[in-house]
Amino acid sequence: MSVFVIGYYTILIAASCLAVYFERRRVFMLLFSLTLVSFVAGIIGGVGALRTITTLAAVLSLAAGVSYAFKEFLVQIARPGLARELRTAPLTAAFGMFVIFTYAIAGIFAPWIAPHGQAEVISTSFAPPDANMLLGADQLGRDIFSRIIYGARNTVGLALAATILAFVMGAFAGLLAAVKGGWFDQFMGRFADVIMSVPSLIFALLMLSIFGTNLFVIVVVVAVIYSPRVFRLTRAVAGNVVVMDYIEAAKLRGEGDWYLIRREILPNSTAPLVAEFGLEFCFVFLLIAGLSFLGLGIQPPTADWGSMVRENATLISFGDVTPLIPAAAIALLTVAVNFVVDWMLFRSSGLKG
Amino acid sequence: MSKKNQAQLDRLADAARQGRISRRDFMHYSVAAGLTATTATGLWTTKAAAQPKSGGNFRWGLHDGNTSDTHDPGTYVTRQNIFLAHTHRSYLTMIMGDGSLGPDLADSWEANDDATEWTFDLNQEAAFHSGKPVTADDVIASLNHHRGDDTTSAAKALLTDVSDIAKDGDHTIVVTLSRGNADLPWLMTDYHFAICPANDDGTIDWQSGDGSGPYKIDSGEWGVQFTLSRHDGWHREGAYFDTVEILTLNDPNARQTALVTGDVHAVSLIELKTMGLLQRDPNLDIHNVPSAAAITMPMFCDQAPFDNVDVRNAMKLAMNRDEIIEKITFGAATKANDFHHSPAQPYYPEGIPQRDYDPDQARSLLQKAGAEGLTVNLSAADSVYAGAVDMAVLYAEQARAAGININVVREPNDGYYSDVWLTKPFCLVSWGARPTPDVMYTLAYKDDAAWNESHWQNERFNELLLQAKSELDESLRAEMYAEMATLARDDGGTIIPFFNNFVYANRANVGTPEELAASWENDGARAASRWWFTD
Amino acid sequence: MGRFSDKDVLLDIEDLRIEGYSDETWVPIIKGVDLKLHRGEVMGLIGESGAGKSTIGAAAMGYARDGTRISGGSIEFDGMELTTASEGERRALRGSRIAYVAQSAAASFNPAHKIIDQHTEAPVHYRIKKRMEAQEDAKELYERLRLPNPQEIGFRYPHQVSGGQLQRAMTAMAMSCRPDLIIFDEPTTALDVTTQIEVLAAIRDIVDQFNTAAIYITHDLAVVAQMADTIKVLLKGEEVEQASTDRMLSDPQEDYTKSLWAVRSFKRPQKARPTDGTKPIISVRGVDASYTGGDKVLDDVSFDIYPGMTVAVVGESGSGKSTTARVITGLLPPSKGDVLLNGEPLPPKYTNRTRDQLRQAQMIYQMADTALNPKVRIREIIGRPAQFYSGLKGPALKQRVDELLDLIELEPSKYYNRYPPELSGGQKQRIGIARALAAEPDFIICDEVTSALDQLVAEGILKLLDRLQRELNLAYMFITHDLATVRSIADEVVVMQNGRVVEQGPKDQMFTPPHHPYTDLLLSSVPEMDPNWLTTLLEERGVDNIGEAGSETKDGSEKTQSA
Amino acid sequence: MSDIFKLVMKRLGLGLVTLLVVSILIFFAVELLPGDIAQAVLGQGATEETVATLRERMGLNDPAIVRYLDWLGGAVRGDFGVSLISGGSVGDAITQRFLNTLFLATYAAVIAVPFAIVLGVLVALMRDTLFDRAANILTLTSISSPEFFLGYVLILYLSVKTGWFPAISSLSAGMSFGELLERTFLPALTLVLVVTAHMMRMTRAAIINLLASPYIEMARLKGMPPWKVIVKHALPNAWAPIINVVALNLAYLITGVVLVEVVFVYPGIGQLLVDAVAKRDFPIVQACCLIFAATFILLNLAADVGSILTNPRLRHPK
Repeated sequence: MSVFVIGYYTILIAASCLAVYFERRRVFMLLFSLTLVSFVAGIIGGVGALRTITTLAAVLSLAAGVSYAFKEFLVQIARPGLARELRTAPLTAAFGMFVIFTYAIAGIFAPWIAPHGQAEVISTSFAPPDANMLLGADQLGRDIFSRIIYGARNTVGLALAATILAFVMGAFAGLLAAVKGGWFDQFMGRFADVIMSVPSLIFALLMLSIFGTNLFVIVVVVAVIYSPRVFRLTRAVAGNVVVMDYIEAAKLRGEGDWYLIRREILPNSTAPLVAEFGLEFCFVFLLIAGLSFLGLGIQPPTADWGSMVRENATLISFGDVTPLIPAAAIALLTVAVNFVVDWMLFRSSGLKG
Repeated sequence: MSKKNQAQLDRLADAARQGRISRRDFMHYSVAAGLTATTATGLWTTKAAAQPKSGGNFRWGLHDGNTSDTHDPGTYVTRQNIFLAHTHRSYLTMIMGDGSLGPDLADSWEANDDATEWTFDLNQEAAFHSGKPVTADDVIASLNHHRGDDTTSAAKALLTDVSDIAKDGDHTIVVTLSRGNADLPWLMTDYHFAICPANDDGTIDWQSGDGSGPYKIDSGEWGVQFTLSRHDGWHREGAYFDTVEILTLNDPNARQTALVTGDVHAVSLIELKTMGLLQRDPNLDIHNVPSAAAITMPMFCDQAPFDNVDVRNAMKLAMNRDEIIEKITFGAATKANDFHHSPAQPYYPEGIPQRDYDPDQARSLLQKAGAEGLTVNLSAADSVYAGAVDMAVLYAEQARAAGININVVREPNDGYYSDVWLTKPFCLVSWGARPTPDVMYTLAYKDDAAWNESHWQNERFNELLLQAKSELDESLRAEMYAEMATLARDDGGTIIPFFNNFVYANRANVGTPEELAASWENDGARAASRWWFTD
Repeated sequence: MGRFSDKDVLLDIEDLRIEGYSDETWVPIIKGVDLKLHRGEVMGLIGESGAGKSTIGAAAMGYARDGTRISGGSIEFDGMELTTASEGERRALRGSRIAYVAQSAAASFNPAHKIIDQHTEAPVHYRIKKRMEAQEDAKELYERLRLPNPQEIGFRYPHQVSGGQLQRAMTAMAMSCRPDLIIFDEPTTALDVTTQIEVLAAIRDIVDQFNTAAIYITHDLAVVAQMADTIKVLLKGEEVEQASTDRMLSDPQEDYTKSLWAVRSFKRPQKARPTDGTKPIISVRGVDASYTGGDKVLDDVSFDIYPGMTVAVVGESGSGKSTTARVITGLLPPSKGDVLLNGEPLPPKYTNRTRDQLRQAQMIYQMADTALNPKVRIREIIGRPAQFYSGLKGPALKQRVDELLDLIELEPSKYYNRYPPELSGGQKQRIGIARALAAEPDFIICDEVTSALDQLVAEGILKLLDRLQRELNLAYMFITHDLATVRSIADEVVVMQNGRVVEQGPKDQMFTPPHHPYTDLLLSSVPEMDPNWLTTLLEERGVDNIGEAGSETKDGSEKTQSA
Repeated sequence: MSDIFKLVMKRLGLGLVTLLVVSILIFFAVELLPGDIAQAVLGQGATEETVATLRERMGLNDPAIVRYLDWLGGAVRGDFGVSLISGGSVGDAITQRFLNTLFLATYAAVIAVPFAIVLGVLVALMRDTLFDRAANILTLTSISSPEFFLGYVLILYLSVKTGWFPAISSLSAGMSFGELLERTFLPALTLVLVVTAHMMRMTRAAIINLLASPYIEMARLKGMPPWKVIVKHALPNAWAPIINVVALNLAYLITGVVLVEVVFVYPGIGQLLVDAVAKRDFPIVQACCLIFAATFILLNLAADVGSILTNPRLRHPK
């Protein structure tokens, strides 16, 4: 029994007792079940397993602490109305916002943050990490850390542009279809069906092969692929709004379609649309990563997480984590966005279950 | 030699026999133990190298296959096509492990004096998998498949000089050429010229997939997998495996994982960047074999600034080939010397001094040409070669030391060969392996060749090219090729940084001959018939 | 009080405090209420929305709705303290000893299961009866509750049964375990008057038969007067007063209670049609209408509305009142007949009408929640029509909005920049009125404008409308199902049934016999403040001749919750 | 029931129109692809003459409209033409691949669908507990991870490190069913991870959405225990959204698995399609796209019919 093991159990059990003393039922349950799990894990996995648990717990509590601090920070700097809403955010959402914030900073200030250029060859291939290169070098001797920072700008920027375009197109068509109704609505619905019935990756593949893989084409193609989904959602949301009496009142006043869309329907459709924006952003992001993976996305030497995974995927078999870092960066951002979206959906549905 | 060393050598030999160490390792350790390289080689052959033995199911993962591939030899293009063809079909001749030309369907061949008429005697034993013997008719039909006005064969150009193919009995054919060509037997190894059974109307039946190769196809699906079993009574030595499975594994990671986990026994390509890591795996043997495929950088010799030979040579001197090979190919390449003749091809001229990175000399040559501060555009695209753009950028960086400004122009991948190659004055090109220097030079360096990519005109070179083509005396021919190489090196308009190596791997329990044919990956695409299991 | 002795106390709630979670804090909803209920006693809980009636009802079952919690006091049911009992113990009471009848049976029956399966669920779950026994019992209860076809009706799905019948089936379901206590949570509020009456009769009957104690929650005094032995009046989570029904009706003590009683007293002098040959401002001429592909919903509807007059259009749900309004506004072009505005025919579709035509006919909606865009500020809601029709801008527009806010008795500076969700129901309805007024119309359609409001608030709206009519000489088409409202505000009445006008004329004529039989039914079904009204009515007409049986509504369809 | 039949007929009709539009779209998209199919077939050895000959032989010299109408004429009769490159019948080329795809999709669906629904019900029951939170975070993570990433991680741990399952899923004739299941386990597991999360979350959301319904409160006030409230009262009313998301995911399992096929070298229809696009083999591209579109349309239709069948209001009209 090492000092570590003894200390480990002492702290756990003491904390459990404290929880009982202060009648924190959930805290106690959590701590004590962790103690029990540790017994089992310790027997099976030895001290190593306990250390893993400790590390995980430390990472989790660090993340929770950072999220909490970040939430308080936001609450402090936000307007009073916004601050009140922010205070309702669960830790996961705060964590999500923190991650998004970090990515945004990394993306916007990439050239200043990244120690090296994204295409700059500064070392030998696969040089191990050192003081100069936090994560080591890639197959050409470029700094992986810098490339990941730039990747935030390129990949996220691209996905953001595509999502915004998809939303502008889809939402506008959806609102118009809801207001106009009749054959226009039917036609747009069918048209959306056609696009949706061709699998997105295949559609992108065809279009990118036709128009070439430059950034503009990627943005437009991805936007076209995802706009039907936005269209459908907007149509459904707006469909619920157009039956409201205030729309009827505005129609009877003789207002034009554009006024109806802009002033009456849009303000009442934003909540679900914003939530959908988050989700779509994730899908777009994953699609672009998938395209890069197939070699059809952003072209080298521009750093992009999808192609970074692909370029280094063969290293996985050797237990090298290099390719997992950009993939984890993708996953982390989408998780973060989803956390925030979850919270927003929860709020907009008014569900207190 | 001490006793201790002797014991150590015995252990090494044992290990080698059991396939625990590779030949390279054996050599390495033996030399370390105090033997000369020659002795070690001899020892390897006599003591260590295991005798091939039969049996087993050989799973073979290929890196380049398509679902739309077919059995039509005229449209062979992927590794899947080519490797399968070398496994289930036969050719007239084949390239041996030592690089020499050996017999396949043809037992022997000879030419008339000016090499305009070649006679091939066919092996009497050879038969198709259907049981039908291989006859002159089959060979003629198979070659004619690539001739004529309405052929769609990609190999048509190779046979333009052939004026007639006739049979002389059931097992002899006579090929008549309009111009002498001493290399015709070498040409017959081209992967398109697989022999298929003839139909009555003189066409061939390629659809059935029948052939006379070492293995016959049991079942298969293009782009996925072929299952083959040994063709009993194959007309040549080898074919040790009972069955062979050829899998198309295009994804590099899948291919590598399959090899590492033992799901396949050999793969046709490993990713260069993981070569070092794979070499550490004791269960794997990695082969790094020079090939005749090359990367070239043609400069238009009839266009300023490349119309000045000093500028051309300055450009050649401004390249640090070693760094490029190390960074771009991870060492999986053979340094080239600005003439398009690979050590993997016959008649390779030894002893021509290697041109190395010399920015100072390059600078002085530019001065001489009055072209200091030269600025040129170099076109490249990654579809040419993985890392082509990186390579161009690296070269630009190196050339800066010689006072040359190279702007790297990234061209679109699609349509590179129609819009950039032969159009832009300085670009990056990738060439597949050609069997002989003659084919290569004729294709891309002859003054009137359609693909003379550097617009190079050199009278002496063209004269030698024609002479060598029909010269049957091998030593004379080799001299001529040496002179041509020097001309291309010192006057030509093409920078050739390197010949890319074939880098492939197999499980350590697969026995391979000492020398591996360099015409294709995996022992000239003939791993199925030349390799064996050691356990 | 003498009927019940203290020994028989079934439910004893003392100093009950309940809090609700909103805006991050727990705010008190029930602020210390006592309640004592004896076996067999029916207590009416009455109060306006937000009084906490339903919350107390649920608390009596030891149940706190999501987002609420019981924070203090005690609830003792038959000797068992519910606030400290475990969830399992409390749950075991529900359905077996305390049952619940919800407001909307249509929403409270699970649409996925047959009625009888839901009925037998509790008895089978508590192992009180076997499934087959429970089914037999259900059929018997259906019979007692006078459901048509009691043998088969249980085997239908909820949506196949009308609202009044469902409400009775739910009462039967509550009875399935013969509980000691039933909580009735506004069981007839969502029903038409003619349907309400039979449900009331059935409930009273069955509670009497089994001598079940009950808490009857409602906002309708006349209804509770029929049902309860004792009445407790609540206001904002606190008790106002409690007394036996007779005493409460005849001699209320508190001012608030008195004000509730006084609601019905507002009455406006009746006006007659102008005789100087003025054209009617709106004239509906022989209109037929139907929704796409459906049956005819309006059949030869004709009536006139003269300037400055109020015409009430009454009828039950499905009678075509609102459809008539849609035809007038042009949302539903008639298939036959036409609508005249000041003698000029209006284009049938609103899109073809001129701006001025649209301006002259405005509309006020029933649900102020859906009638006002929640994301638009008050100043724009009211200002937009003024801007749109009169082209007002800048200070002129602001002045007009202030004027309008003054007209509807809301302080302009306070409400100018607010959003609708920040207002109360009555205030929202006032904004709706201001929006209609902003167009400077001559004619306003008021579609059930008071039915979603508490009585005191509704009263205020009616008075406001009356004042505006006098000041601005407006004509109203007043759509309602509430005859009390008709009585207080109308000049003329149009009675509709099944898309037809069955009777029309000046109000005084309509409220004096002889009536058309349907008008008669409507009038007689409105509960009155007399505790013996229901008993008398049943004696007069016989149990089988009330409600749906008495009316001839096409499908007896219920008024469903529209939110 | 006749209403459902009418609806099915109407939707099938609309589906056919959609298919037609898709086929036109795809045809002209392929038409617009840069590069020449004959050139692509011949590769580096192409000469002008051979290219011209091959074009002639493939019938590429007819105007596009004529070729499209030719193809359409055949397709209407069930003949989808021959591959431009291999010359083999498109039907033959696609059938086996499509069966493979269906097999993998079924394999994944059989695991994922019941698993997702049961898990969804469980987390709905235990909402706001630690278990729910953990499930939420895990499912979000699996939704958010690129498929190829999941695939590689699985390969690393279940194949390279432990050697439990083969890393590549090549199929060969004569494999036993057990072998087949073992060979395709990793791709199936990847797909399960991808789709389970989505379906589970939707099941949970659909159930929780209903918990505010009066009839749920009624069930609670009848004294029903929580699991019974969820399973008996909420779930039957939540089928429509659940069926919809299941259908969507089934469609995805068939049409969206190109990446998984690439990672595991699984001979499915997605790989075939990607190859065909690269080679500009129009008949194959067209047939694959139509199969995908038809799958999507049929599954959507099935979802709608399923929603109707589980809705007593529509099943038992008044």
